[in-house]
Amino acid sequence: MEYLIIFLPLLGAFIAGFFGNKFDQKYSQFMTSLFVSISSILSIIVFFKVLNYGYSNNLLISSWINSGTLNVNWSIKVDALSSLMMVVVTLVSALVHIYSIGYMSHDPHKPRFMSYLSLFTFAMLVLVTSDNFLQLFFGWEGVGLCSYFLIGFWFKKKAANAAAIKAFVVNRVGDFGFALGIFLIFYYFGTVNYNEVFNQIQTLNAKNINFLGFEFKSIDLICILLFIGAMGKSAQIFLHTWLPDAMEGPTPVSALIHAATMVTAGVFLVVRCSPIYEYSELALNIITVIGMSTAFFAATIALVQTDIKKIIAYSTCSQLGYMFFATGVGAYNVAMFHLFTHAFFKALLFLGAGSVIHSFKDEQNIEKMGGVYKKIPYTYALMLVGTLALTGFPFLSGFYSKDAIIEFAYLKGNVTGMYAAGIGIVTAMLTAIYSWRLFFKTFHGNYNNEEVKYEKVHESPAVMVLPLIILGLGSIFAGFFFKELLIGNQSSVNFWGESIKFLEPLSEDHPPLWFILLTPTIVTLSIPISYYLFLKDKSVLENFTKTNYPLINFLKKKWYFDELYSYIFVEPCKKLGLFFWKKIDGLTIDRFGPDGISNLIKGLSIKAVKFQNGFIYQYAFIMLIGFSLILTYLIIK
Amino acid sequence: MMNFPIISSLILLPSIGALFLFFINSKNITGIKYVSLFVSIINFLISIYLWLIFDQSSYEFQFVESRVWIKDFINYKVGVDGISILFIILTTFITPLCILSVNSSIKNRLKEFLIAILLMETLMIGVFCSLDLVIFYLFFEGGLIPMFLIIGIWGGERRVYSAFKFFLFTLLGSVLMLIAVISIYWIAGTTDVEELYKLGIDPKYQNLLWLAFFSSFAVKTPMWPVHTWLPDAHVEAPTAGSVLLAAILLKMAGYGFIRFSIGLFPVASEYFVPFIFVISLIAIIYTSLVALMQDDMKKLIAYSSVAHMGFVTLGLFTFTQQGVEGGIFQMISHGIVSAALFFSVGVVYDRTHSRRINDYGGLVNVMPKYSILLMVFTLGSLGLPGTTGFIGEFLILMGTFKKSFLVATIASLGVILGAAYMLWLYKRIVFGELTNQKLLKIIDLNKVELSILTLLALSIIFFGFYPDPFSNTYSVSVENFLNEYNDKLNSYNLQNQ
Amino acid sequence: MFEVSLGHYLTLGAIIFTIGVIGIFLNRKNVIVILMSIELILLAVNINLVSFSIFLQDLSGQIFTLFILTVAAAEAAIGLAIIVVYYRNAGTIRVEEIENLKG
Amino acid sequence: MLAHAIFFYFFSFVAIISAIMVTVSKNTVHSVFFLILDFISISCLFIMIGAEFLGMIMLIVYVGAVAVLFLFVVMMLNVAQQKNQWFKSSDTSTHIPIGLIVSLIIFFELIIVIGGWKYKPDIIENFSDNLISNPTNTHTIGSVLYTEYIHLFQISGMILLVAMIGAIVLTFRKREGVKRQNYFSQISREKNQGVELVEVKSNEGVKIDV
Amino acid sequence: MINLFFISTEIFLSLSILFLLLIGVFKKKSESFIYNFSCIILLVGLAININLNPQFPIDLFNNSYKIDYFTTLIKSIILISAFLVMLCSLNYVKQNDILKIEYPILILSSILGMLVMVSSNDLIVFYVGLELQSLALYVLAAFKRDNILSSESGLKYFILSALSSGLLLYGCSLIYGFSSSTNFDLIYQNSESIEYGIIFGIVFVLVGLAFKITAVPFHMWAPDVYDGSPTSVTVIFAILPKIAALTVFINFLYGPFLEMFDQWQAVIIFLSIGSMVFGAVAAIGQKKLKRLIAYSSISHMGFALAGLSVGTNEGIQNSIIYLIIYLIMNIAFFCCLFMLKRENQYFDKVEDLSGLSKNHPLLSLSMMIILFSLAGIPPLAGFFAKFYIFTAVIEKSMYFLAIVGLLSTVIAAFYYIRLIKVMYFDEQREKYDLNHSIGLKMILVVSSTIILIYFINPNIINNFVSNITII
Repeated sequence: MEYLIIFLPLLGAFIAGFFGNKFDQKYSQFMTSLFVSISSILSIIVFFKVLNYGYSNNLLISSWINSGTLNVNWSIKVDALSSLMMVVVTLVSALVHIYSIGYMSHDPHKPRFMSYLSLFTFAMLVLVTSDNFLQLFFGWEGVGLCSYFLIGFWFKKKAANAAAIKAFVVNRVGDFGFALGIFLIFYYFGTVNYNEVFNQIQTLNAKNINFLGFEFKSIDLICILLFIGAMGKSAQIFLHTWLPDAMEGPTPVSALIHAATMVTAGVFLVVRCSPIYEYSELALNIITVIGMSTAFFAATIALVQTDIKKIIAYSTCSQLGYMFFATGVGAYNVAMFHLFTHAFFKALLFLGAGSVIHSFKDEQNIEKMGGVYKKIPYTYALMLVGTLALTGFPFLSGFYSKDAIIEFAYLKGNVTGMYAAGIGIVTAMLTAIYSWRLFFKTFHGNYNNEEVKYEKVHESPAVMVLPLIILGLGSIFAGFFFKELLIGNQSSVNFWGESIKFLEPLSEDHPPLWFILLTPTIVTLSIPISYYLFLKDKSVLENFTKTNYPLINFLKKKWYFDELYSYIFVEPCKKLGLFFWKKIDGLTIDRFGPDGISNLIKGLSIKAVKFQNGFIYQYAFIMLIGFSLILTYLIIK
Repeated sequence: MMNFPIISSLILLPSIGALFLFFINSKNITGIKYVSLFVSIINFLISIYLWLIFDQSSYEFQFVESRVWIKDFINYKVGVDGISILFIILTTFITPLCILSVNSSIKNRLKEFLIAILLMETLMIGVFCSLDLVIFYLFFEGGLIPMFLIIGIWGGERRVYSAFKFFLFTLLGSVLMLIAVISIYWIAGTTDVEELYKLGIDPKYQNLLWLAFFSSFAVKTPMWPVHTWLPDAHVEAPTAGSVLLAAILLKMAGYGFIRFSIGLFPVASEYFVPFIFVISLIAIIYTSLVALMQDDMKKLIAYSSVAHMGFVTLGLFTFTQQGVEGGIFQMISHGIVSAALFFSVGVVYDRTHSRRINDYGGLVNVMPKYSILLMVFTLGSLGLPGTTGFIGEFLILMGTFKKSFLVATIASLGVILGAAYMLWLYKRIVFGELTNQKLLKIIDLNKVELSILTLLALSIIFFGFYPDPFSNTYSVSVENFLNEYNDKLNSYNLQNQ
Repeated sequence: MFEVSLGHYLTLGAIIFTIGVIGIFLNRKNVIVILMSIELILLAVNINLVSFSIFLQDLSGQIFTLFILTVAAAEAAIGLAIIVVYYRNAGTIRVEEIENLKG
Repeated sequence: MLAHAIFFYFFSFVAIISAIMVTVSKNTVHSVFFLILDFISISCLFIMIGAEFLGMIMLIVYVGAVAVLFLFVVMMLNVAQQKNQWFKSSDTSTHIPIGLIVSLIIFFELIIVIGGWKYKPDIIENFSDNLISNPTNTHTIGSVLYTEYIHLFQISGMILLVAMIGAIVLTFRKREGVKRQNYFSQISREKNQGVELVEVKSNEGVKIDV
Repeated sequence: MINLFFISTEIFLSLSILFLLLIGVFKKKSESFIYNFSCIILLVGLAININLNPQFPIDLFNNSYKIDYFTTLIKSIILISAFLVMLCSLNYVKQNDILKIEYPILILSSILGMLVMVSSNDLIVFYVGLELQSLALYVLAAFKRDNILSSESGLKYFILSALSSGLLLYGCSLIYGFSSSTNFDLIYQNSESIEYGIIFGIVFVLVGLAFKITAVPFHMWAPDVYDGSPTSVTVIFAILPKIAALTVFINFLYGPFLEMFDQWQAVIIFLSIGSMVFGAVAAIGQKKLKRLIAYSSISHMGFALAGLSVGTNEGIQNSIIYLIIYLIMNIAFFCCLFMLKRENQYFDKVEDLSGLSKNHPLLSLSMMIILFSLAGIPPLAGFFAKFYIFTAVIEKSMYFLAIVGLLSTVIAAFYYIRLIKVMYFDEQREKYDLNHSIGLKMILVVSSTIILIYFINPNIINNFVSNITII
């Protein structure tokens, strides 16, 4: 069954990719959707097996890399964590597949698209079911690759290509840290297998390591390096720049990869490695700080963005920050819970946004929308659900997970925890504001689009709406139903079992009531405030913008990260490359090396030729000089 | 059957084929092609057979043939172990593909070209299985002649400069090796590699000898700063020439490092590790940056080869199981990947006669199959997991990490740059709008090209997922190799204490 | 001073040898003078050989001289013949003008 | 002994002076004459020292043959009067000072070396018998030349032959338009070859080969 | 009683010269006949020489003439290469109007001189042989007497050679004076202590010999004379006198002056390094093939001398191997030169090779093999020649010499491959004639094949030379 789950998408990808154009394009759409759906159903079955019978398994497929003590296998590891991820991945993926049938209906390269999607699903499944770091790394890069493909799917768009490369390369930067982390693990443990590593982890407690001139505790270093990988994949601050750009891809891609699944791989990694992280205070603190910074920072940017997808992308970024600081405070299961719920509502938001974009004939600027809630009611309703869920409106899924995070941060009790909780609350408010801004600007107010007539705006086809509905249901109920299972006190411990390790059990206390109520209140209050700001009286905002122009601009320019990186890394690299090529290779090595020597010898040769000037006395003269040199040498000797 | 000189026949067969070609009328193009293809495929089959009957559990040299060559001086001695056999297979695998590829790219003097290729094959196989330093040198240097001609006669515009640079650069590098070989004869009394392994070489000579060998291998590898011949040679050589150059010729040096530099001079190798690390790192970072800025496809790939070979030297000189195996694997992988990339460039070059990246763009619109395959190669080159490139690089870095964190970290940066320049290249060639009008009429791969590239792509992916056939072959040899290395080093250290 | 030893003869030989050598490249006049300088060198050799022969009481030096004389004569004949041939072709035998072959 | 010294110095002086003059005199004919003078003085020295045969042979061969040959060629080519430009010629002027220095170095080195000559009586005793047994220098030379050195004698014959062939092949040329005597054909001429009967057509005449 | 049997080669040759001369004088239009006949004479001489096969060294003429395995081998080499030279230059000689009866006779005389030189065990014999050889060569150089270049080359060769033999003689006189004998064996006995007089004598003699084998700085004549002489004579210059002179080097240095090895070794190394480097560097600037091959042979002689500077039997043997391979390559190279003719005009400029491979694939193929071999690229014969030399050199740890030598091969490779470039990469020109004599073709094919497949069994030459023991 596990084989089917994993390889059905691959098979679909393969068939669609290589034979998709041989048949009608619909077949490949249908087939891939079917395969992924089957695999999602199967994974739900597996999930229930795990849930009910505590099923866990580690299937060896084949050996992969063998080198000395390094033995890596292809394997399928099924436990609570991976089964949950499998469900998320396959379910969202299946829905996105189905959605894409409608969304991509006008695209000439449907089989290719479906193939990529399925391939991505496969890679993601390989990632989550790995039993060792290397296979994880394979999936890690595999999803990165598919992301690259899908972002650059519209290969004619320059921006899409650039974004694709950016995504890949920035991810590679993260992978660089990840790879170093794996090296370090291998260095200490001689293996990259999870179980073997986790079993030996305590042996590492006292060891220190000198890395790049700094003295680290080995375990801290491993954790930090792995986290760098996670940062790259999950678009945390400093390595986040690719995610907004990645919105150049088709919207289903954004939903699947850049919201629900791939970007959460980083969280998954940290959770998976909880047995390691538990021993590293420093790393957890760093994660917390990074996570909350991302959450806050992304939220601020989302406030001023006008591209509907970019707003959601920054929101994703921000939500991932939440997940990370959840892990940072040791609430791995809460992080997973938020991951789980987030998958639903964020996918919903993206797909909904896609639906909107679809309706507006590929318009993404929210300033050019508005007032269409009547024309596209389903989408409107579902977007509403998504927005509510995202903002953490009470009793929707986001509420449970996000509040839990903030609570656990609070409960952690230490400085970073408190700080994180504070930031979490502020960010929740910001989240609410930008979400409602998006919502209102898109659906309410005046119709602002000049290219598409109001009358032409139409609801998306059923094949697109249906997945939205499923996701909507998920967004509403997932939190409620799975709350106890995933983050409940006793049941969650039962469920997670070995897959998540808590060094000391999570606090079972509850924060004070005012704290529990604080977030929902803020969130709820923010709805009318937003309504006022964005619909009723825009002048307040305009004045604010005028007076605080630098701040707004700073946000609009996304904190100048892109410019900064371009200035620090990209341009110097290019300049350095050019310098090495032209100046060092060309003007130094070649000039003084081969060319220089050959010119020198040619010059000597010309001199030698001139020397041979044809005069007999010259020749005799040379003979005599040579002769006298030899004689003199012998005399002196 | 065991007495049958299978290795010699492997070496000789292409030459015999070349001789046979020599007597075919050069007008008979199909005949020429089929004969050469036939010969090279037979050779490939022989090598596969050799691989099958090769005893993987033994680290001894197998199928050893030894007969007197120069009386009282040098024996003709050939044989294979787990390391060299892979390179032989790589050679015999790439050569038929090269011959297949000449269809469209070589317009004149096809017969001579194929003769050169076949001779090249003989020499390359000879390099990988010779067990005597002089024999090795003979094959190693002999390769200059056909390669010089391949670049010079069938090359591009600046072929003369490039051919000369290639020839003189490599010749200059290897003369010192000749001196070292002869010196070894007088120091140790033999040039038989197996004997030398047993005898060992007096450590007081090792550093100089090592440097002499290094000078040759460094040029051939090529290592920074003696790499500048490679971009020129690659750029100007015809497709098959570039392929041979990148896929196999460069590997001769890497192989030489394992077999001779490290095998014969363990003390010196240990001594020079920092040096090797530094220039390997420079090669990786420096050439990656240079590759980033190239506007010529072949040059870019050539620079990337330098970077990849930088990884190889890095790995070999870690003296860890992972590093050395990674180095070997990386060489084989790079052999396949760079061959594939050069074939790919050749495909479009044949159609448009331009290697400038800016002349392309949007090829995916007209050449979808090509684009897919090129993607595979690009990914192989940037070391995506699931391709052969990953395994090599990863193992190397793993091995390096055991030796030095700093080195491994810096080298890993090269991986990032690798992704950057390869993807950028791919983007500029394949993606985007089709702006160049010339490209509109371009046709997708024909059957021959498709089969060559598909074969390469499949092997990249297959061995990327399942590298056991390779790793099983070399692992015992490498293990033994490292054990011997450590033994020698330890005994030396004991003596010094 | 008044004892004429072998050294005196050898010195004479050395002087004439040196003059002959100098004459070869000092001369720009014509090739025949170079030829004569060479004869001077041979003469110096003869002086050496004969005086050695006498002082060593050994005859082979004189025999050597005899053959040198023979060869010198033959050489002169051929040399002059070549000069004549060259003169016929070039119209000159000035040393400074014999430079058709160079480089 | 004194007479020996006087004669030695005299002839040496003459020889050196004339050797110098050979190289420096402006007129090539003069050079040749100085060369002859040089040969004469040296052969006098030879005779004085006891190598009378060689002295005489020098006179005969060098003065009688070689020098005359030189003279002949100089006259024939009419290259006698040509100016020396020792220190004037621009591009070659560096040769001369350096050359002089080099030659002097060689000379002094030779002097040093010659000064190292020592009489080694033990070696010489082995070889001196043939000089004692024969009365004259000529006689002695003759007695070994055709016995011990017969092969050299033969080879020098070959040398002279080559010189002869060489000189002939280089300089001898048949001139066009010169009537030569051909003894064989003249003697073996028959009557019927001597007379040719030609039918002469009217008003055309006969062309006669000259 | 002198056993004349052992000099039957020389006697036969002398008699043949006289006989041919008689035929030539009395028989009209006998040039071709004499030419061909002298080829046969060389072969017969070779047969006679091989037949001698002396088992032990034989001294003749009061120990002034020595016949042993070494000299016999060298004589055979001289005779066979003379035969090849004459055979391959036949057409050239015919078409350049230098086919006179004197031409083959002079060659034979020169060879006679070489044979005498090679066997000489006495300064006088050596000198006389040398002069016999040189005199004939003077004439041959100027043989195209109506050509100003030919006569100029004859003039230059004559004057410089006369100067060098003057120096050589002076050296002989010093050696004679300081060791009281002209006989090599006696000199060896008499010169126990190291005296400057003898060392100077050695240097003077070496100058004369170095001149003959064109070692730097006594090489200056070579490019001009090679260039100016008729090609058929150039090939003689490039091969025959060098064999003889190098043999004399060996006999002379390793015979009487073996004890002074330390003294003259430096001189040989100096000559060797100078030749290797200068020959390689100066050849790059050349535009004419004959000048180029002159510089190339200068460089090659540097390598041969390197073998002699070692002071071991192996060194000597390897020098001989070098010499043999060198002459095979050179004969083959000149064969190619002889084939560059169009309508009875011969071409010898580098640019005349342009695009040769298109019209004359086989010719250019063999030329390429020869050039790569000259450059010393494995696996061709030229590589082995150098390899042996360096083996000997490195045995005595003379690394500096080895490194300089090898670097100079790299420099030299530049101009060899430049020729290949011209042949293979450049635009083609008019076709050349194809009507070459069978002999020429045969020699070219056989020699380039030998060069190509020498590596299969390198023992062939080794077997001959391994019996040479000088020390």
